[in-house]
Amino acid sequence: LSSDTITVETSIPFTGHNIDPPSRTVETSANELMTFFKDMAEMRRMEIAADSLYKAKLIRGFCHLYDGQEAVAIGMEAAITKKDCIITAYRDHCLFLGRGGGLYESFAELMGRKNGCSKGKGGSMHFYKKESGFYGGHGIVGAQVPLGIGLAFAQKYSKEEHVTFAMYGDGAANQGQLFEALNMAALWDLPAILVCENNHYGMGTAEWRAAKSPAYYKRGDYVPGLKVDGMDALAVKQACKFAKEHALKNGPIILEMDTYRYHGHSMSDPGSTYRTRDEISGVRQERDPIERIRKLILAHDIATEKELKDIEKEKRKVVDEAIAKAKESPMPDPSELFTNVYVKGFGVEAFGADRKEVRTTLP
Amino acid sequence: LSSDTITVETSIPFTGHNIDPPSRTVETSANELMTFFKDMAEMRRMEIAADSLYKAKLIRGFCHLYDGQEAVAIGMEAAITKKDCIITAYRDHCLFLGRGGGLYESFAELMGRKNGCSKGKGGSMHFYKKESGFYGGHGIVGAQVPLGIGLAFAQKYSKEEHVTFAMYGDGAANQGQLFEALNMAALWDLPAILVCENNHYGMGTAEWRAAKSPAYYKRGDYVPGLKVDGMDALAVKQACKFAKEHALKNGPIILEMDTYRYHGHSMSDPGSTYRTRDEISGVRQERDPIERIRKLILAHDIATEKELKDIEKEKRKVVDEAIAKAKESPMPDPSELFTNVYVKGFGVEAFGADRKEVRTTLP
Amino acid sequence: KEMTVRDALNSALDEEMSADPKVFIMGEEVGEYQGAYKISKGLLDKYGPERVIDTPITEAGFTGIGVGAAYYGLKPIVEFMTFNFSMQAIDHIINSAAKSNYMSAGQISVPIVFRGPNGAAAGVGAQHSQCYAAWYGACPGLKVLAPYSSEDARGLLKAAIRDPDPVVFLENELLYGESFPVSAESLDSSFCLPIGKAKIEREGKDVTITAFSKMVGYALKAAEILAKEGISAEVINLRSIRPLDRPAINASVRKTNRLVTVEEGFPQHGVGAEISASVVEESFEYLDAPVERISGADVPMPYAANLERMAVPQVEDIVRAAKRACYRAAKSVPMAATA
Amino acid sequence: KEMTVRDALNSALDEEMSADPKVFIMGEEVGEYQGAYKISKGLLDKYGPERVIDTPITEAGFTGIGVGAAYYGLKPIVEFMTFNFSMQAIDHIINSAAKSNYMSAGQISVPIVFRGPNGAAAGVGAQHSQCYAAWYGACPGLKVLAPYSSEDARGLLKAAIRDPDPVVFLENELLYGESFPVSAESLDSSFCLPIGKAKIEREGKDVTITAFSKMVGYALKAAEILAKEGISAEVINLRSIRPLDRPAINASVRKTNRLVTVEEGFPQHGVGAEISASVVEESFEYLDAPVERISGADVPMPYAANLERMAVPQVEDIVRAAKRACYRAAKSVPMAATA
Ligand SMILES: Cc1ncc(C[n+]2csc(CCOP(=O)(O)OP(=O)(O)O)c2C)c(N)n1
Ligand SMILES: Cc1ncc(C[n+]2csc(CCOP(=O)(O)OP(=O)(O)O)c2C)c(N)n1
Ligand SMILES: [Mg+2]
Ligand SMILES: [Mg+2]
Repeated sequence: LSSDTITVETSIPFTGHNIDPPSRTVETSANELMTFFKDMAEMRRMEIAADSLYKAKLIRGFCHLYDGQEAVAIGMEAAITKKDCIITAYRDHCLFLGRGGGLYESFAELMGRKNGCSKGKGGSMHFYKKESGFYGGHGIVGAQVPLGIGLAFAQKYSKEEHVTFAMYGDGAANQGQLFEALNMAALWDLPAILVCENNHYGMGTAEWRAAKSPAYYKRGDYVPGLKVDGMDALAVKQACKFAKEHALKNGPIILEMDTYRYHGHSMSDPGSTYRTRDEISGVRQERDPIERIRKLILAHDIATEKELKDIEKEKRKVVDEAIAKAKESPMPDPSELFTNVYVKGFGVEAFGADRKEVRTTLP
Repeated sequence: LSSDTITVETSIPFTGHNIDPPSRTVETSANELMTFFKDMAEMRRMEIAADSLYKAKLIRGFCHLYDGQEAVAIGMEAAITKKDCIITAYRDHCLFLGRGGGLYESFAELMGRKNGCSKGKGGSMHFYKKESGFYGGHGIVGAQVPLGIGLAFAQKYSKEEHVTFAMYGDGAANQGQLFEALNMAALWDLPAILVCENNHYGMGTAEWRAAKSPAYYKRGDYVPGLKVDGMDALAVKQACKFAKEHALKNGPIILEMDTYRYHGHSMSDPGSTYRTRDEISGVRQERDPIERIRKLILAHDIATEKELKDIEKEKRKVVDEAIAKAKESPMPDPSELFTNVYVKGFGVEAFGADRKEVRTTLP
Repeated sequence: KEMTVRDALNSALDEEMSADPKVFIMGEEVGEYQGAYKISKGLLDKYGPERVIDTPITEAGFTGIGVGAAYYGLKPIVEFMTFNFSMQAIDHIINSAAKSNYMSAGQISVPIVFRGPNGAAAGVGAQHSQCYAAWYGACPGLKVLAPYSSEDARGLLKAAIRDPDPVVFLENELLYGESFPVSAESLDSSFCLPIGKAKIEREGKDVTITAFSKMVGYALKAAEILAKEGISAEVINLRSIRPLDRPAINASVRKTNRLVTVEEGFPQHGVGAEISASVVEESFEYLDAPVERISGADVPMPYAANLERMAVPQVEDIVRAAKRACYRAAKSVPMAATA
Repeated sequence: KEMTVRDALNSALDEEMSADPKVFIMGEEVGEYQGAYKISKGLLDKYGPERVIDTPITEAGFTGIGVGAAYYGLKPIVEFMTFNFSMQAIDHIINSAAKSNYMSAGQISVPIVFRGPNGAAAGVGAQHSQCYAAWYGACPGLKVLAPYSSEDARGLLKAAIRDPDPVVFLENELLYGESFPVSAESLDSSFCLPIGKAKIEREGKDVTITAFSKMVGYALKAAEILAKEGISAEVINLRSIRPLDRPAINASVRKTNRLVTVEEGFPQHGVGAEISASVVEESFEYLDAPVERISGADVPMPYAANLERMAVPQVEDIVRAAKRACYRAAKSVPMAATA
């Protein structure tokens, strides 16, 4: 495969707020497009499989799927390095994959097994991969934004030329802590990029019912923003590259990614009471992020339809294999109940539900 | 005194954000100007006296004085009725007076006496006068803004044509809960007027050190705003009248009142380490809200210098009398320790510090 | 007749909204979505968007708005999707709601209900599983209720809405779908349960077990098992965490001379600690054995099913503790089983 | 040599910032204003605005930023002007800081200190007087420290900053200006006190008094008065609320057979409740009298001086409770005074 430059126009122009938007012309390559396709296919397949595992009761509790939004994860990764940080909310599986996380450890975590990326202790909402700059996986709406700005603070404090991408939903975009943290990011010129993944619903609430101004790229007011087609991985890449440069020089910027989640909010939400089936299928047909890349690959004769289908089959296989292997992973050892409460437990006693029966010395 | 219309220009024009500002031409009358003068003189005197009482250790804890900002309270009251609500932070003495609260009950409260407006249980930061629409007196920075928007919610819910003025400082203006509540106020068209009393410092922090964008009248983003000379009671009146009309028809609006506090933040702050003495005396000489009204009165031959001085003397006297009387007010009865914890205490037992010694049945 | 806790709560909301136009409900997804857990189902249709208000995901903001509306004299019901999210708004619950009547010497009362599921659900991990009973129960000015059965749910929620003070109403997601028998009386729209009173769910003479919310069911199961082994356990459903019904608890312990406290929350400074201390204060001489505390394990909630099970009390924990309380004591217990 | 608590805290901050470039301090007025209570005096000059950071009045935001910086590996010290304001940020303290190491199975540690004055000051009313020891102390994942003396302040703060876990550090405004004798050893920059260990401030044999923060001073005064009446009180300065030094407390009670707990916070679900329950669990047979709890009154803090005095423990409350514990018991007490 070639790394020669291919030049592509983004689906639509960027819209800027307090900033001149970058050009619609994006550089890519056969190599990159194929990687996008493979990675997104894997993500898509992973989420479909998680859906089945949930229905088979192998995944418990909350489980929020990312299918439909893959281009955001993919395009962002194409623009940055693993020294840049990413932090997100509970819809975190694919961002973990994007950072180099594996399918096996993902499924093991989803099923609460010992070999999960959080040893089964975190679950669906709490994936992390610190060594490649992924800081979770957070369950409280909005909280990850100040946390991400804190990562950016630390990057600047450490005099590193890296940035942090703090991801949040359209629902989270109304959270006050976001405005508080953004003010500080702007005051202190922190290299923070706020990425609003606008999938147009916060649970069952359409954006306009939750926000007087659903123009999220403008909600930073005095902070510049950019509206991006979040279904177009190349547009996302372009925007993230632009934003990273901006953030290192000038401090925070908001990227609103116009995207869509195909699944319901979480597994308990059929996702069909507050939006029409037509709306969903319309997006699938016209804006699907994988299909867009497929078309580009075909248009540029990089691969054949058959080859792409084979890749998808292959991804189905690796996902199934990962699941099979994850199912073999044992439950965490009962002693893990008391590990990681502290880094340094000072050997004090900790108690189980019946303290006269279960007590242990904290490591 | 005459109630005939006098027409005056405000000191400077209003600046609007997402709204056409009202005219600089304000209607007033001899009557009103004299009332402004008297009321502000009383407020000023009250705060000076509180300063002395604090130094004499008759007032304890936190005590935040309002001198310098009187025009905001006065101008606002001139534009609204007691069916409109006001809620503010801890700097609340003069707003209480403005709502018809008395000097005696104020000083009694400041000294923690039984006849205080909160029976001595609230203290300086917790004055209320519900029957004329004053809802306190709140100690947590920012909290009063959602609370005030809640009052506006209740007014609209009750189908009353009244509005709420929620007052907050430039420091508080960065609080996230303000943005959260403002979004809801805008979504639901609540008759809420956010009044930012910008005295340019939040404790020892100059506005620009706390806010990337200290243009507080613009901070509502999609909510209109107006910048007002908060040292000009007539400008404040004009703005509040305008805002009330707007809020009843169109929902929330922000008024930024450019004002100044002469005292330190609270009695423990000399108020001179983070700003120059020149700055303070400059404001006193050029923008003092009482002096402005004095000049207007003299210019329109409504009263003589001597008459105004006599009023000030008189105010000094009524303040001193109120203090003398308040000093006679006894401490609250010890039984008050346990009253008002609940409206309905169900006769359950409540405990003092030593529960075997002090326990009582809650009313 | 049987009724689920969900229907009990829903009917209580419906009746109180119908009885008093000042009552309204606000929170995330309470309207068009019919409630994240369907507790407010049908209310939007019946009472309209002025009284059933979908909010953005901004707990600090809408809780403050609710409290402000209560200052004015309305009777808001603020739903937290779960009580974990109430931490974003806790300053308003404590400083704006609980303390206002006191600070204003009675001028500003705050008739508001904060409600939603509290504590552990299933498989939702550390950030979504905390029990707030002890925290809120610590604060004077608040009343804190925790229903177990459908009658509790109806009677306590209706009482909470009518109460002139701020009430924190702690539900349990795992109970929503459970059915309980309900009396005819409890279905009457005038039905209310008294705030501050515990209920003896099962009488017994050998050991007292206190519990609230879901743990009442566990305590009752434990009592059944204990009965088979000849131990007669008295199960107290606290219903009210604050005011805590110390008289009822002490009366029971003075009869049984033994006490096991059960709760799902963290152990330290928990409801069990308070009950233990209160009983020691009032009924020390009556205690024939140390008070036994059963509680959540002293760890954040793990996701894995096996660890999660260990992190919350199980029926066997209660049985074991009750036996310990009985066997250790001087009083003879009819039947001996190996602990 | 003597040192005020203020200087002790200030020197601890200074030394740890000088020793580790990853340590920084942020909060309202910590820089140019030199700290609302001057605890950070001189640090801005010495370490510059990159490491001494004045924040806007946005606790949720800056606490989240601090926690995020700790995720990355920095060692932030977040000052709350008072802990009352930490309620605006409590979700970050609990959900973002305390639980992350657990949820990530050790990947995301959170070496951060949250500090500031806690509990009642003088005349500041209901919203500015709450004690958060019991709340934070309930949460696994947090460590919670409460110094009394200048040595405590230095040794515990330095330990907290060096600790790899999130520490809630509860100071007391009324102690800032108090002077205490300090040993040469405690002035060394290597000085640290162990987290999780209580200190016997005064040995005694008739009754154990536990206290923390300002109340340790009251307990010591009470012990002096009691000594004059022939009662030998052992005073335990808890120092650490979580981990709570149950072994030290139990050892003392096993010696004295009597216990009085003292705290300024609200009584229900308080530190005293936990200590009472823990002692009942571990040392029931050793108790010769019911545990006595002295605490803040069960009311919001009133402003009026006379009511305020009644709302917090006084030395005479402790003396009275200790006497009750002693006279009521079987063990004979040398001297009898009328209670
Ligand atoms: C503070 C808080 N409130 C409520 C919730 C429950 N909740 C979880 S996700 C969610 C919707 C969030 O929507 P959005 O921010 O648009 O993100 P999306 O799920 O669409 O990715 C809600 C209400 C929560 N986790 N935290
Ligand atoms: C949440 C919170 N944080 C901190 C404080 C301490 N505090 C009280 S007033 C104040 C400054 C507020 O400044 P501003 O909003 O400008 O109002 P002003 O005092 O100037 O009227 C601070 C930091 C508080 N009361 N509440
Ligand atoms: Mg969304
Ligand atoms: Mg100010």
